[in-house]
Amino acid sequence: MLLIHCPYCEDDRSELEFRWAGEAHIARPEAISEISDEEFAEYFFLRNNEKGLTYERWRHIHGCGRFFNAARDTVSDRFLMTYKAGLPKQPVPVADKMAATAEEKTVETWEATEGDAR
Amino acid sequence: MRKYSVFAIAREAIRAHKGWDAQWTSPEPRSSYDVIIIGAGGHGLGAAYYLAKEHGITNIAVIERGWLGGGNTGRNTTIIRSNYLYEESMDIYEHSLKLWEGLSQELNYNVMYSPRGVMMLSHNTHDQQSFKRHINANRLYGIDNEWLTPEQAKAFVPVLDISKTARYAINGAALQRRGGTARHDAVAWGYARAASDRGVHIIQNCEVTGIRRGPGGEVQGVETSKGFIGAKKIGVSAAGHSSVVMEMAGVRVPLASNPLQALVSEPLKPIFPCVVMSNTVHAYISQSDKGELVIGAGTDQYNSYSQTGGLQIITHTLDAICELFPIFRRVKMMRQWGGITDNTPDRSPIQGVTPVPGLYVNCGWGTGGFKATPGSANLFAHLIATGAPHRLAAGLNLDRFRTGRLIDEAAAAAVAH
Amino acid sequence: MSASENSGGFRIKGAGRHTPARTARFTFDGKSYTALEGDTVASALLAHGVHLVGRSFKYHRPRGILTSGPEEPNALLDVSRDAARRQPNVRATVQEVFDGAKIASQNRWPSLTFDVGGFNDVLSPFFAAGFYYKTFMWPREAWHRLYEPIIRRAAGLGEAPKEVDPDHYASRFAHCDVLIAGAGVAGLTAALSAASTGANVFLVDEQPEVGGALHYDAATTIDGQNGYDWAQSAAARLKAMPNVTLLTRTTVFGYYNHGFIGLAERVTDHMARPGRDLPRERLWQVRTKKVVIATGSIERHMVFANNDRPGIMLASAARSFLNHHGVAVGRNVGVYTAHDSAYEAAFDLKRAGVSIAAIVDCRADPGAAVLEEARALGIDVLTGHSVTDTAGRLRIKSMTVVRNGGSDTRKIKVDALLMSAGWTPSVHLFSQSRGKLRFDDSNQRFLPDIYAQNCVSVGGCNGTDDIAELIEEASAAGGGSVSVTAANRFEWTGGMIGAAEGAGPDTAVKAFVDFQHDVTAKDIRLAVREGMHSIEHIKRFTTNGMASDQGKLSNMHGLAIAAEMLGRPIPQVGLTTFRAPYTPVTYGTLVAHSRDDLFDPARKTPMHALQAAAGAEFEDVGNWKRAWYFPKRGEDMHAAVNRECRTVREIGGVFDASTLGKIEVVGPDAAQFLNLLYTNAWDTLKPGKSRYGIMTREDGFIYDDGVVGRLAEDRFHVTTTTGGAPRVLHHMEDYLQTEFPHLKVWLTSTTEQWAVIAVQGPKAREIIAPLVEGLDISNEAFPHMSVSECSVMGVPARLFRMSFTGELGFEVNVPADYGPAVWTAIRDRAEALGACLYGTETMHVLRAEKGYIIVGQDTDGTVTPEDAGLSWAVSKKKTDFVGIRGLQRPDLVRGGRKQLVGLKTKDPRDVLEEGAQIVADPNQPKPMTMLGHVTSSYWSENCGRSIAMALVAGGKARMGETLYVPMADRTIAVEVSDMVFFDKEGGRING
Amino acid sequence: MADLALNMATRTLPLSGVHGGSSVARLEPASPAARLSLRARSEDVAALSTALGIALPVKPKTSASSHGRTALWLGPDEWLVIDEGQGGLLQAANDCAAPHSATDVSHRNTAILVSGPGAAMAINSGCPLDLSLKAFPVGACSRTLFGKIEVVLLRTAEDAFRVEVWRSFSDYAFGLLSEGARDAAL
Repeated sequence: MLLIHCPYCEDDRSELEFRWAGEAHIARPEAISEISDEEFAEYFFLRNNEKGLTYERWRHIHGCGRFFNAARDTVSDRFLMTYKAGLPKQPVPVADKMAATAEEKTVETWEATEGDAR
Repeated sequence: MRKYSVFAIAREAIRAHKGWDAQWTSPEPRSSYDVIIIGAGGHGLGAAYYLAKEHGITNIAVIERGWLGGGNTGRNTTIIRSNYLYEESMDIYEHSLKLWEGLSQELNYNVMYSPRGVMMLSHNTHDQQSFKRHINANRLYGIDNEWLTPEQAKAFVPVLDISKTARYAINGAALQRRGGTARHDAVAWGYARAASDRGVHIIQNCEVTGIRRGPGGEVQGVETSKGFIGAKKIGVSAAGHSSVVMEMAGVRVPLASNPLQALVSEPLKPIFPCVVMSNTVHAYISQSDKGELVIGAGTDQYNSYSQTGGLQIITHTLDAICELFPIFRRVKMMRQWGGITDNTPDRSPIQGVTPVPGLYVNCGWGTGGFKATPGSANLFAHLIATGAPHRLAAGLNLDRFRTGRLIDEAAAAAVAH
Repeated sequence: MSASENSGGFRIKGAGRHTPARTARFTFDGKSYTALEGDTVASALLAHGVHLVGRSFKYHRPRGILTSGPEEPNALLDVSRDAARRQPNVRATVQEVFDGAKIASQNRWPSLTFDVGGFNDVLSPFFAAGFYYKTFMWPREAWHRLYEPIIRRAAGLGEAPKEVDPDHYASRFAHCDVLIAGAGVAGLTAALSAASTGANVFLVDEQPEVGGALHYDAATTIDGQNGYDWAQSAAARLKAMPNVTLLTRTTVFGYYNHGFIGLAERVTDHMARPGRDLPRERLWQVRTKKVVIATGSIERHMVFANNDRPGIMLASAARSFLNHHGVAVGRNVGVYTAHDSAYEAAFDLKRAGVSIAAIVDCRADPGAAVLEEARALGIDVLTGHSVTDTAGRLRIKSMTVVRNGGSDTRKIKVDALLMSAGWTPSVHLFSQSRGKLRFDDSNQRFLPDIYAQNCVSVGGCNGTDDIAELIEEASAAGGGSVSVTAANRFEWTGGMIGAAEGAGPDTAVKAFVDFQHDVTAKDIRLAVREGMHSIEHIKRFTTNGMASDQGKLSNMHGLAIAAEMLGRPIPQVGLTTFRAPYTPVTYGTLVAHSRDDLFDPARKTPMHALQAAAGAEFEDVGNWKRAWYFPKRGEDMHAAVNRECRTVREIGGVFDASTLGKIEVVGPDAAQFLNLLYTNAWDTLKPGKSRYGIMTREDGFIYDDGVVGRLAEDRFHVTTTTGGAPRVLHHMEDYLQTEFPHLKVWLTSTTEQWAVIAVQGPKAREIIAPLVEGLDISNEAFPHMSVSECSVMGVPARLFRMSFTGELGFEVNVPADYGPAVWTAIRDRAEALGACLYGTETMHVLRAEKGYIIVGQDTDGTVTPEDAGLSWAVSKKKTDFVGIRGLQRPDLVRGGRKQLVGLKTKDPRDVLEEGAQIVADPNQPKPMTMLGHVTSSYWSENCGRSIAMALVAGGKARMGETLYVPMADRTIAVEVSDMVFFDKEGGRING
Repeated sequence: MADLALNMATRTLPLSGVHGGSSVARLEPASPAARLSLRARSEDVAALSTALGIALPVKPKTSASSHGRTALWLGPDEWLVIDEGQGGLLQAANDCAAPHSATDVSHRNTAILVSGPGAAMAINSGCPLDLSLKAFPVGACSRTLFGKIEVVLLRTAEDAFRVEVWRSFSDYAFGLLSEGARDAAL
């Protein structure tokens, strides 16, 4: 069960209060009725599904009700940051990114070989 | 390949089992192959086997990041059924079920396919309408699936609580008698042994790090932790990591990778005769040959490659199991684990050609991959060998997300498992 | 006879920590025994000389008690308090005896001493690892029909409970700064240290008392006291601190993401007569900032031939039985070891008056200090020797000893054999936290290396053996400081992993690695020979480590044997992942309160009780209970629904529509927002009017529908389907917050603010008119699709003129607490006029007679408004709404899509099955080409025939066409029609 | 038209007549109250505060009380205002010219009062919030989860909470609180 920092409540809360809401920073096309079928499929269906750093949306649905953005490592499930909706994609601090990558390597090796120890 | 039989066992029994061969070999990779399959799960190994057996292509490598059968093949709850709604789904799952029925003999490896029946519980009018829609479609398609009254369901599964006072009382059930379970590891091992016997190279502990493409965009081979390996054709069958591998070829696929958890109880004497699923309360359960109650839990809500999930997913599943089977409250959970499922927007798989010449993809099986193993492998082999999808898998193409011709089993029935 | 003699002939006077006078009676396999309070079932049985307690999984070999803790693989028993409170697979080494306990052995028939299944042992040459993959394949059906049932009956351990568990379970969420797993020396020290900083501390231990290894280790002194006594006084100090929660009999079963810890507390299983309010077990879900893992280490057995006979056990277990429980595990005890620690067991027993037959040490050079002490105590030590075999069917009688490299064997008589191959650090929780291990080559063990969460391992589980170092480490881990001084009597050395001499490599002996699953050293070698080179393959092929002890004893041995076979260093072969739970956890505990009424909330409308009193049958719709139909005496469902349907059309009916979702959309941009979320145009809707709206998702498929009333320029009353309410609100909030945040509009769920009473039928106006104030509800002043605020029975109300039946209709919304009173008044008026109450079934029939769709029944997430015949509700003028682009995709505009149409059976008495499939040619071979399916089908009393709606490929172009519905027993011919079966002109609605 | 006085609708409260709890956590249904779901942007908070006679809190997890009215911060643009005294709540909001949404939810919600030394522990039987006084002091409030339902929690005293719940969930809430209260007493 994750622990998520809600940028509106300014508090760490249990995942139970939240609902995941998909990849972040995918804007609905302005003139949506004019885009091509390919563009629509891209907008509606295609997601990065990153292994590693991902930007995603959550809603504090059983809390303040707000949607917000998060940067999370999908290998360790560690949150690097959360920030309010409407803000542009926030760069992850370099130190955190390094830490995340190190952690990713660690954990991935561990899981990849199901426990091959060093 | 030395044939497995009771006589072989008897012979080995008297000489301390020293005469068994390795079930598969672990060769060093050649510099190139006709076909490389990425991912040595049941689907990938099976595709290699059928390529060799049915299409005469034996210069094949199956490349695996970890150990063969260690992904979702070895982590699922082993349910087999084919009573899906849409033709596209019925085609592939029924093709698969037919292959399951003869797989042990085909591979000379007991995969323990056990048609003990898969029962889906109906709790309300909506369930009933949906199940009857399935049952009727299945019947006209030649697939067994029948409606049971609560009493008939109880006769089939004596531990079922059919009292009217239950929070979600049961108003009937759909039963596919040919559905059941199989031994998951044995499927991977059986295909690996049979493929290896036909000359297929299974290369474990070898991570693919890139897909090399030629001037015309066509595939040329894969970069791996063991160096570059050339290939004329590449089939991607890397459940859990399909997005990552496809990205190496610059192809985006509409997938979300989510943790899916499962658990087993301590071993018990036989108490549970078949597979029971309930979509209304979100649970499915069967009992393994060892006696463990095998329970599939839900999917965590977020994308993750961590193969772990939250405890709340487990507790919610057990709530439902104990609601359906209150006598199990004193049973104990012995082990829980997680896998990564690749889910498409319409919860149906993708198997087909890609924009990259020579690159074929088989992914997005979500929670349904195990039951599809032989069928998917068989049709994937056809796709790779001929360059065009088999009739039975034609609808599973990538283009459906552009046209909107989805195969939305989930929307149609909320039957996701 | 004194109490202590009563409690077993193997009690040692003066030994142990139990009070001789406090006894408890229990039965084992029907025979009655006396135990002391504080005994485990294991210690109580051993006190009476009972070693044989179970049969193994595969070969049904007689098995005894191997350990004294939760790692026990053999001694799994069936423990019951009464018929319903029966628990299979209980570890005898963990379960405390309580007065009246009924205990039975498992996996044997007809009896423990004579078990028919034991024949498997004779056949064992055939049952090598993985044998079942190689046979049982012929004939094809035989696996399922013949072989599998036999295997299943032989496998399994305990019998599942047969009755519903009458006990209850509790759960608590908690938060702390530091959670310490394990209350041995390290855990207690860490807790004292952490508590001194004022931090909130959870200290958790699975045993009934704190102390950990001090239970058996009687030789360590701490702060000048006996170690165990020090532990108890430390615990007392901690308990007295307000910032410390000390939980015993509590297992840290899982270490999950982000400092989330699962604990299972056993509350009553040790009590003879637990109070009724006590939960049997309690689930704790703790979120902690930091974890200190102080879980110690687990002793390993020696792997040699026939190492599984009853009477053979871990050396530390024998010490525990002696020093804590006061029980000698035999009268003439042998020791086989590769580690100094086992010597101390011999010393303790010898001093207690038990004869030590010999210490057999496979090492040439054991620690000098223990050798010295052994000599002083007059114990025979055979260094450089091995035990190669044992004898004794139901209990060990002798061990066969040989000098390493020699061939002369000798038999030494023993009635118990203690063994130790050294200690395995308990890294389970560390591993569950996703930390990474390293292999400590010099000590042949895996230790914590890279941490993935904020936790620290201390003591035995961190490979810290020296007690002074351990205390320093634990104190630092606690974050504060504490002064504890301690001393061991002996420094331990030694240890081995893998098979000892006498376990092979090329013999046929059974040297058990995994006791419960009967995995032997040769099974592991066979797996490697068969090409299983990954430890995960070996594990799965042999099932080593997959039994209910999850490999706590077997994993390291199995790994070492495989590594030796492969000729690769252990770290390259790997270690299987440790998964939660650490020990098995009862489902009931994980479920806790979520059972019966608390399994899932049953939502009831304000008028539920009144409808129940009126005899309503209810149906589940999502979480709601809705009145389904109102049978009068002697009526079945069919008759009741026919009567209700007729009455509504002839006179009137009253229906509880409260469950429909309601959302108040308020703000200057409200209409603009609804324009974007619904396919319809809303700016043209005038205040005081309402309109049927369709919501699509971006993909263009129907997502929800409902009537939307405009109360004011800036205020809309939106209704949704019953099941759709939460997701529609979430969907709206998503667009509002993410895509259209510039709009000034707010959404509030008002589903439960209003009780909604639908009054339908020719006399609807007459029924409600006397109750309505401040509003002219005549047809002229308040025509169809009007909405207004008014007063009903003196309370503020919202009145809708609307109809889901095709009749004159109103929906009366009153604040929910007034619902029952208004319902009662309306019902009384209705019944006086000859109208009736009706339920959801009648509602369904009446709407189908008019061809009104139900989203989720006639649509299924793949249906567009056009498909459903609702293209009139899709604005052609709007340049944007959610779904506008999705609707234009090639497959959504192609011809031949499935469209909603009416179906009339040729025989009007035939009622189609909902879900039945439709074909053009019923005589085609299977697989048939199906054109669509029946979505709704009813007997219509008002039409005097059956009616149905169906999604049919190209349906609108097929009007009048004959199609077929092939059922299992016959084929039904149907005619495609439009969907309006009753009052085609639609005049009644304006009555 | 019938006699209005005779015909005046009476209220039927959810949870009417129930009581329970344990020696350490008493449970009782709260009296009926007027409730407003109030939504507004930050620039309009001052005007609404004036109109309602209560300073709408702008800090997360806090509440404000004045003259029988309590305003609970539920989100950055959302308050639950409970009036147990003077009445006229909805009118006061409607009279305010600043853009906002005021929706009467008096009957949507009901409340259970939990009090006693075990009150927090009783609630923690199903609520994942940290209810220590440090993390959740007197006056703190939040929407959160309780078992399988959503609730709004308000700490009214060191050992007392108000649990606001939608009416159809009130039986469930009371049932789970009863179990939590029983366990908290052990």
